Amino acid sequence: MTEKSDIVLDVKNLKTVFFTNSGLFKAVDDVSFTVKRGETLAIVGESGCGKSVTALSLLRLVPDPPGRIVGGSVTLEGTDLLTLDEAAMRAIRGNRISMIFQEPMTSLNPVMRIGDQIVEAVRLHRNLSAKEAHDIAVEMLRLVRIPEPARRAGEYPHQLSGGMRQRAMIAMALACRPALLIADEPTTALDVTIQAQILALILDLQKELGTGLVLITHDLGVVAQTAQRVIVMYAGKKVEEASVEALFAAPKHPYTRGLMASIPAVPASGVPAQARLNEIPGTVPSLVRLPTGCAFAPRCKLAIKRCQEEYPPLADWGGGHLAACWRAAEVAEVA
Amino acid sequence: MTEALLEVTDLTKHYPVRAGVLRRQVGTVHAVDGVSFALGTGETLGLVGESGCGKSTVARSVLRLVEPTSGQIRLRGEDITHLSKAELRPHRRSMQIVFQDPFASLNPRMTAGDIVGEPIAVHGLASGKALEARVAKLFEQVGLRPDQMRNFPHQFSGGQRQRICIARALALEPRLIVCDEPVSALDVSIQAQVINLLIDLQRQHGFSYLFIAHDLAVVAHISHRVAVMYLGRIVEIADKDELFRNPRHPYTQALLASVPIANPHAKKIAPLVDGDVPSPVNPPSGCAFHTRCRFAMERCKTERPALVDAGAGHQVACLLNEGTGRPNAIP
Amino acid sequence: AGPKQGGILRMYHRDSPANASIHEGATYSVNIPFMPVFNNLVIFKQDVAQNSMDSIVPELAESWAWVNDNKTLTFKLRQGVKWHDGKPFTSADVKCTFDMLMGKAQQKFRQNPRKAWYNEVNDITTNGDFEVSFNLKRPQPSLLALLASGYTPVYPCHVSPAEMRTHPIGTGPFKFVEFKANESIKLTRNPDYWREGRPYLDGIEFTIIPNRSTAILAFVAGKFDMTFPTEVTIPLVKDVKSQAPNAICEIAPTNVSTNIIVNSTAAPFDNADIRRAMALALDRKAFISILFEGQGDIGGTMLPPPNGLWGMPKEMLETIPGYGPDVKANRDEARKLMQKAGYGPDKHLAVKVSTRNIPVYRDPAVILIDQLKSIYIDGELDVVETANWFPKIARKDYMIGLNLTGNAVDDPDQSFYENYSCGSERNYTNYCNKEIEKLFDVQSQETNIDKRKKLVWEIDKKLQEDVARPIIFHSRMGTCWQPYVKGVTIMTNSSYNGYRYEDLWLDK
Amino acid sequence: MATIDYDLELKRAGANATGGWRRVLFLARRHVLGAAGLVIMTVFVLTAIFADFIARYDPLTVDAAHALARPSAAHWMGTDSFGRDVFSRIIHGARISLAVGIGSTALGGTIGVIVGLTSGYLAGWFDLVFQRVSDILQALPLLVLALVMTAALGPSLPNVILAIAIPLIPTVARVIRANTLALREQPFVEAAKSIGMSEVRIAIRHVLPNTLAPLIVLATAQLGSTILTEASLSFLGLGIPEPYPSWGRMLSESAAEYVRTAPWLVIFPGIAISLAVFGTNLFGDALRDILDPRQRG
Amino acid sequence: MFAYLVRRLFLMLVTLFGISIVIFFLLRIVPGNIVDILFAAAGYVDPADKVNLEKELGIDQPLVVQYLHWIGGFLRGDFGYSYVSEKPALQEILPRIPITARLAGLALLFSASIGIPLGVISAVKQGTKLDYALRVFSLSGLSLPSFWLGLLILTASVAMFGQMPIFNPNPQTWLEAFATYAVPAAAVGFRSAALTMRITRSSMLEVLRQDYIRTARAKGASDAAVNYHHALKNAILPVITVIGIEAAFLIGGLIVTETVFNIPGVARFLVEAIRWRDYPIVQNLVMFIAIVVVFANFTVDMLYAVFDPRIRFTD
Ligand SMILES: Nc1ncnc2c1ncn2[C@@H]1O[C@H](COP(=O)(O)OP(=O)(O)OP(=O)(O)O)[C@@H](O)[C@H]1O
Ligand SMILES: Nc1ncnc2c1ncn2[C@@H]1O[C@H](COP(=O)(O)OP(=O)(O)OP(=O)(O)O)[C@@H](O)[C@H]1O
Ligand SMILES: [Mg+2]
Ligand SMILES: [Mg+2]
Repeated sequence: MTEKSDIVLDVKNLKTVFFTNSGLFKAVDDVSFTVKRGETLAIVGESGCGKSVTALSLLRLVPDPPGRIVGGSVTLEGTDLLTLDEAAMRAIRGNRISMIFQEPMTSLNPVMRIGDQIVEAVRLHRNLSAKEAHDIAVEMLRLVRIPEPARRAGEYPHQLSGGMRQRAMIAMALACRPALLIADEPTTALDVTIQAQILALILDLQKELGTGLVLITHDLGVVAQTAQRVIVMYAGKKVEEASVEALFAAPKHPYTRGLMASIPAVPASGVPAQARLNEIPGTVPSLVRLPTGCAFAPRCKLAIKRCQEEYPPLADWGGGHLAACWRAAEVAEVA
Repeated sequence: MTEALLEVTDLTKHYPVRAGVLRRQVGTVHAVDGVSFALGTGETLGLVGESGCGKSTVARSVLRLVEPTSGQIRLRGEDITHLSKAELRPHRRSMQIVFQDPFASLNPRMTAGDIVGEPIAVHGLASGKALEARVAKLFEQVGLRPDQMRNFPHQFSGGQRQRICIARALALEPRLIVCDEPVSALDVSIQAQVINLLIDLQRQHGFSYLFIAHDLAVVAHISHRVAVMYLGRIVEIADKDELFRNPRHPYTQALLASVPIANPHAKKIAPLVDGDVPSPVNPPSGCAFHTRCRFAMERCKTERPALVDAGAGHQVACLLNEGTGRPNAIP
Repeated sequence: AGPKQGGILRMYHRDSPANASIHEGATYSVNIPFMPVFNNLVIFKQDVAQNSMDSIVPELAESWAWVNDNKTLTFKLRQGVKWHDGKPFTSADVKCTFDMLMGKAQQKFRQNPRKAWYNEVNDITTNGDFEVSFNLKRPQPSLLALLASGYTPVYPCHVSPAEMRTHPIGTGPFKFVEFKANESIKLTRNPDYWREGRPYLDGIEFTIIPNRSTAILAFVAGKFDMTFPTEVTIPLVKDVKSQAPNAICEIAPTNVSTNIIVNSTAAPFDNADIRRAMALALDRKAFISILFEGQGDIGGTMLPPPNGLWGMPKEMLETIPGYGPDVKANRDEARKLMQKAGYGPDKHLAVKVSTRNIPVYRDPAVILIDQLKSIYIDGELDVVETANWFPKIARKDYMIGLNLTGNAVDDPDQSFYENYSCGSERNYTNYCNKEIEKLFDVQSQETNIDKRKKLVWEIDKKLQEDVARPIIFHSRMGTCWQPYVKGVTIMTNSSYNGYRYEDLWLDK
Repeated sequence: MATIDYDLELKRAGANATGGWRRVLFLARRHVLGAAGLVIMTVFVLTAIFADFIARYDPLTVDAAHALARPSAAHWMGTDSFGRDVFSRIIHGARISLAVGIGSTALGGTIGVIVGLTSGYLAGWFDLVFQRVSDILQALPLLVLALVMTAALGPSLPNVILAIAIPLIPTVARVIRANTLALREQPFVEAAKSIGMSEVRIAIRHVLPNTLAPLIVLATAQLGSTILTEASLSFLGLGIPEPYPSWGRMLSESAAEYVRTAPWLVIFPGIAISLAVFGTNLFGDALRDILDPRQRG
Repeated sequence: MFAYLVRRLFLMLVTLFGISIVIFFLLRIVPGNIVDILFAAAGYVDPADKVNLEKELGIDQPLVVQYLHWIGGFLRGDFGYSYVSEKPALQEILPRIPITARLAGLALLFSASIGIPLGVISAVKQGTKLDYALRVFSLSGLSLPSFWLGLLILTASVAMFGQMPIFNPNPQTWLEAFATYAVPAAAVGFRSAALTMRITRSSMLEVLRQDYIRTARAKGASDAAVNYHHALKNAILPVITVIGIEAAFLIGGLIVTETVFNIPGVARFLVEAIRWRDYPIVQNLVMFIAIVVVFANFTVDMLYAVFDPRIRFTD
């Protein structure tokens, strides 16, 4: 167990729901986790399982209506963000906690200069002159390795290439040296060479600033290469949490197991052409009409009667490896 | 190799950049610059490359959805490069495309059933009950429930939308399906479902695929041969095994090395190339990759390497080691 | 207290006149603002409400005399009168003016609507600078009345008609300053006016406000000293009185008749029965009660007494078909006539009622259509734009039309010749009855007023019985002014003659 | 953390109103103003259709004896200076005013859609010519155009409709063209091409339906404004001629003379016009919100 | 950029040329000419006089000749004489232009300065009572016939102050000048303020859902900064477009306002001139208006570039 002071973020029983016309939508259901200083926590899970909403909940940016955080606590460096008033929350956003959004391409204001957007973030939280803030902005751009940062600071987003825009986003997110950085699929839709550049950059900066990092991604390869700990979400719930080594070595939840199995083999290892991939049969249930028991049960090969009736508790299966499955112990053997 | 279904020779697509009173052309986007390849019946050719290197343009040119600037496209031996829209219409039955962005390529105001049934109706192949039955069968084929025919695109998940696109492409039972990044936005489990479906269909019907993707692992799974593009040109093309085992072009090597491996004990991420992709409006002189290449030599800045045979059906465009592209040592 | 000198009279104007030349116009939109610029040879006394031969007084003429068996009218002219540009006024100016009006001069008016007034004038002769004679073909006593109208100013010889349209020069009490189309007309006191001590006003300013509500509101708000004369409808007079109780409003006949022009050259109104039926169907009281809250006059061609000098007495009027008090009986008769002509409850006659697209024309037309319904006539309103109205009437491209006829002078010569004589340009219906025409001349030469009256009544009755141009009613309109405006006289049998404004003063 | 009333929130989101009437009712409750607009529009349309049954008097019959009667049991909205029943005239006026509103919007809209679609879809010389023509129409002031047209053709119902519809064409066409240009580049249009659909069919089946949302909003906004334009034309003496009772003319003519002495002549047509414009616009706003996919719960 | 300007200028000329043809022939389609109307005012028609007068004014010539004569003169700066007032057309037109220009400018200012902030508020508070209230307020602007609104203002001012703001050609004080123009401008501006507000609202609603707004919030920016600094700047383009179109249509709206408030501007003058078939006035005036409108459009396009750096005029 780590020292308490080491913990940057402590999320307890977070619950975010959407009130939609098709019903109550439990996008995040009772999710807890912690992030330590300098640590990278990865969140993986099926598309639509609530990863982005979890991230937005931390910043209290869930669109309301229809969304609402209905329970739990988000403690950042000792303060519960959910009880703060809006002004105090504003002082924390962008300052202690920053986010790189899922779609960096559309997340920059198209009619503001890159530099000004960073300057704005800086001046909102630090009492600096325009000149000083501008210097910091240029410095940040240099830090994310944008060539000719001074000139680029005066340009508009559309004048930058996609890769540069993402770096600008990162520069902006890190400008106030936040205690916590949330990166929501920062590299989807990029080819692997650029992806490698960007990830390396984030990790470097994280190391330098000691920032806690929450990394949301589909790419299990990226998870394996960057994270220390992983949580796996399914249908709004955390179904498994473990250190990255433990998870990849022996996943304890059948869904995680299925995910792992679906990963196409690394090209160099010489798979035969036309090899079928393993897939998880069935589809994700609608978050509105979740089954009473385990949400994954209808697709699970190991499902037993109990799975349909009772939701399994998140239990520790040794060494901080949490999993919510009645048959977690058997997962490794059966598959 | 089987008889060639599709032959693309020297395909070039330049988008003009216009300006001025008379909208004179002041520049050119060299989106595709002399691309040649062939695709046999029942074969899958993987096409990989950076974002913006011209993959989609190749795909759309093949179907004559964009008019190529020059070059030739032959379908089953017939030159379709210059056919008129009307003459082309019968050929549309034998080639179909699955677009890069599944959501955008579905008309938000049509039901899934209508979307899938439309090609059949347009070509007058069936109507009424017969049409409905055919669409229902297609839905089942791609793993959708026929009762979902009445739903609108926004009611489907990403993976399901992708399958609607595939069902639409299959509706005409084409010989050739161009798949433009059909899985890039999906998570691995859904991605696996789609890939498996494509493989199954190919086995059953002998379809040919031109398969475009970022993810090399996916390409490795589905393709027989793989072509690597960089800035409008094919820089390397080879049988899949050969390519992955023995990448010759420095860009291919960088790509392969950058793939994150889903194993926390494996080598950590370390970018092999730096810098941004150059603009296709002003492509660098000589070898377009020289601005980012670790092995760039003086020659590379002026001389443009041609795609040459490097043995074992392996073609590569690199000046390194007399055009074999093989570096002396991989660091 | 006596009249005070000074002050500018502020008045609004209902529309922008085509130009400033009184002789080329036929609307009091021109007379009202420009009459103060001019003088006539003779004029209807400006402070007598009813125009008559007796109220004619000299103006540029000092005196007049009928000589040569009443075939020559000689004027002695006033001396020392100056045009506004400083040139002296002489008999040559008078000759020039009337030669032009008769179309005999070198210079021509662009338009000359009252040429027919001088049909009986042979020529004009001068005798020295200050005597001028009108030589007539036959005696025409009422020529003097025509010369006394506001429509008959004397123009200077040395100014071209074109200039008179844009910058009129006169001898009158006020000098022209400027005329901005759609904006304003400004006149200023003529310090050299021949009449000692006149005018009282320093000037007159007309602001052109075509929108009646705005204009009335502005008057109520005290922006104007006076409304445009005879432009305030009866409901609006009430409105003004309710908002500005101090304002003085006078309602008077305008000598403008609302009538129906009938195209008797083509079916269906070539049928005299149908014309008569139409005349019988009219409920004149209803028109007056709706449009004037009862304050209008029923009469023939001539304005009825007491305000009119020549109108038929009531008893005589009621003998004319359609004028009888029993509307129901009239209409029963009308229906019989219609049935005779082949129409009935099952077979209605469809008729187009053409009129101009102006409320004073349109509103009576609406009532007319409604009344015609009672005799199996389905009227449809056909509103015609100003530009097309006269060409359309001239083409005889109408069945019946609703028309307004203004009479500048309350004199039979003016009304009869202008509107009913064969070949007159303003005889829109081309009504032509040689017998009646002879009677026109007889009454015109008659010097005995009583005899002439009898003749005129006979003619008028005939005209109405022929349904040539059935008169529906004679309208009345109001004029309002602020209490401090003194010396205003609203004439009761003409709305064209009372605007010299030299006696008007402001008690402020 | 404030307690949350789940049921209330869900009700607000319309959770139990998924289909049919319940959904309509829910939308009506959520878009109160829009529903009100729809009700107003419906009432007016029904009024126009059944005017003959609703009106209590013939709207054209003159009645000298009862001119300028105050509103009473006999004449609900009083009578005008001709003694015509104002209520009946307003009821029949709905026909005229809605004919102008709907007629000119439909005419201008239809031509605008065809031109805009063709122009956006065909591009090339047609587009170039269209753009110039619409520039020209736009630079000619709308009312001036209407003025000249009614002067040229004479003031009649069809002519007023035409005069108001013509300036509408470039506005609609521009919106549709801009949308079409954007839609033309949409992958689903390319998808339609790839299955061998003809251009015309693509334009009608794929492009047109996707321009419907802005079109409906534009059309409802225009519908109101054409009623006002007719009123302005009437004010300038160029609207629908007597004796047909258009609201615009009823208002513009009485406004001058009877504001004070017979205010009912001004108030009721004024209310009718305002309500109609109000209704169409409210409904248009709500439609915009409902059709906006991101606005859906 | 320069090439773009040249191209725009060329297209503007094409448009103006088109307008000159349209207005010229449109006027000739309208039945009746000045001569008919003069005779109508004189109450009779004399065919011989009519022919003379037509000849004098040159309207008996073939249309093409008349057109060339006019447009040739127009290009040389010779605008001919008004048929009605017989004064140089320019002398009639020129003094009225500043009046209408001031009125239109003030109206636009009014429209923008009321419409935009209210639109922003309404969008930000979407679905609240405030939003409803503002929308009802703005709709009332759209649903009042403008002549009616004008008359209401006049009547109310007479009833309450015993005064009315009627046009004063020579305002003595600055305040008087303002009153002369401000009230009528407000009457027109109210309507377009309502329109501006609705467009702003709808445009803001689009923008407020964009990712970069979320980014701004994530930075910790205040609501005001987010709404006005980030959102409005992105939402302003359609608003500018509408204000631009309004500017063109304003001439139409001003006809009624100038009539009600009796302002001697070009709009009412134009209507009168059409009524009189005073071709030299109508033709030249429409051309002047068209030039203004075409330049207004051009300005709007230029403003696009100011507000949106993505728009660069290289085409
Ligand atoms: N504004 C919203 N209104 C209604 N539902 C929403 C909204 N935003 C998200 N959701 C729902 O919440 C669920 C969780 O969404 P979220 O964006 O967190 O998914 P995710 O795990 O990030 O998926 P992906 O990998 O595709 O980004 C989804 O099912 C989504 O439909
Ligand atoms: N219609 C067009 N006009 C001008 N340039 C275009 C057009 N379409 C594509 N391009 C340019 O051509 C180049 C190749 O585009 P293409 O879409 O083929 O890339 P891609 O390889 O499919 O990229 P991605 O992986 O992002 O899909 C790009 O630089 C693009 O900007
Ligand atoms: Mg997400
Ligand atoms: Mg692509």
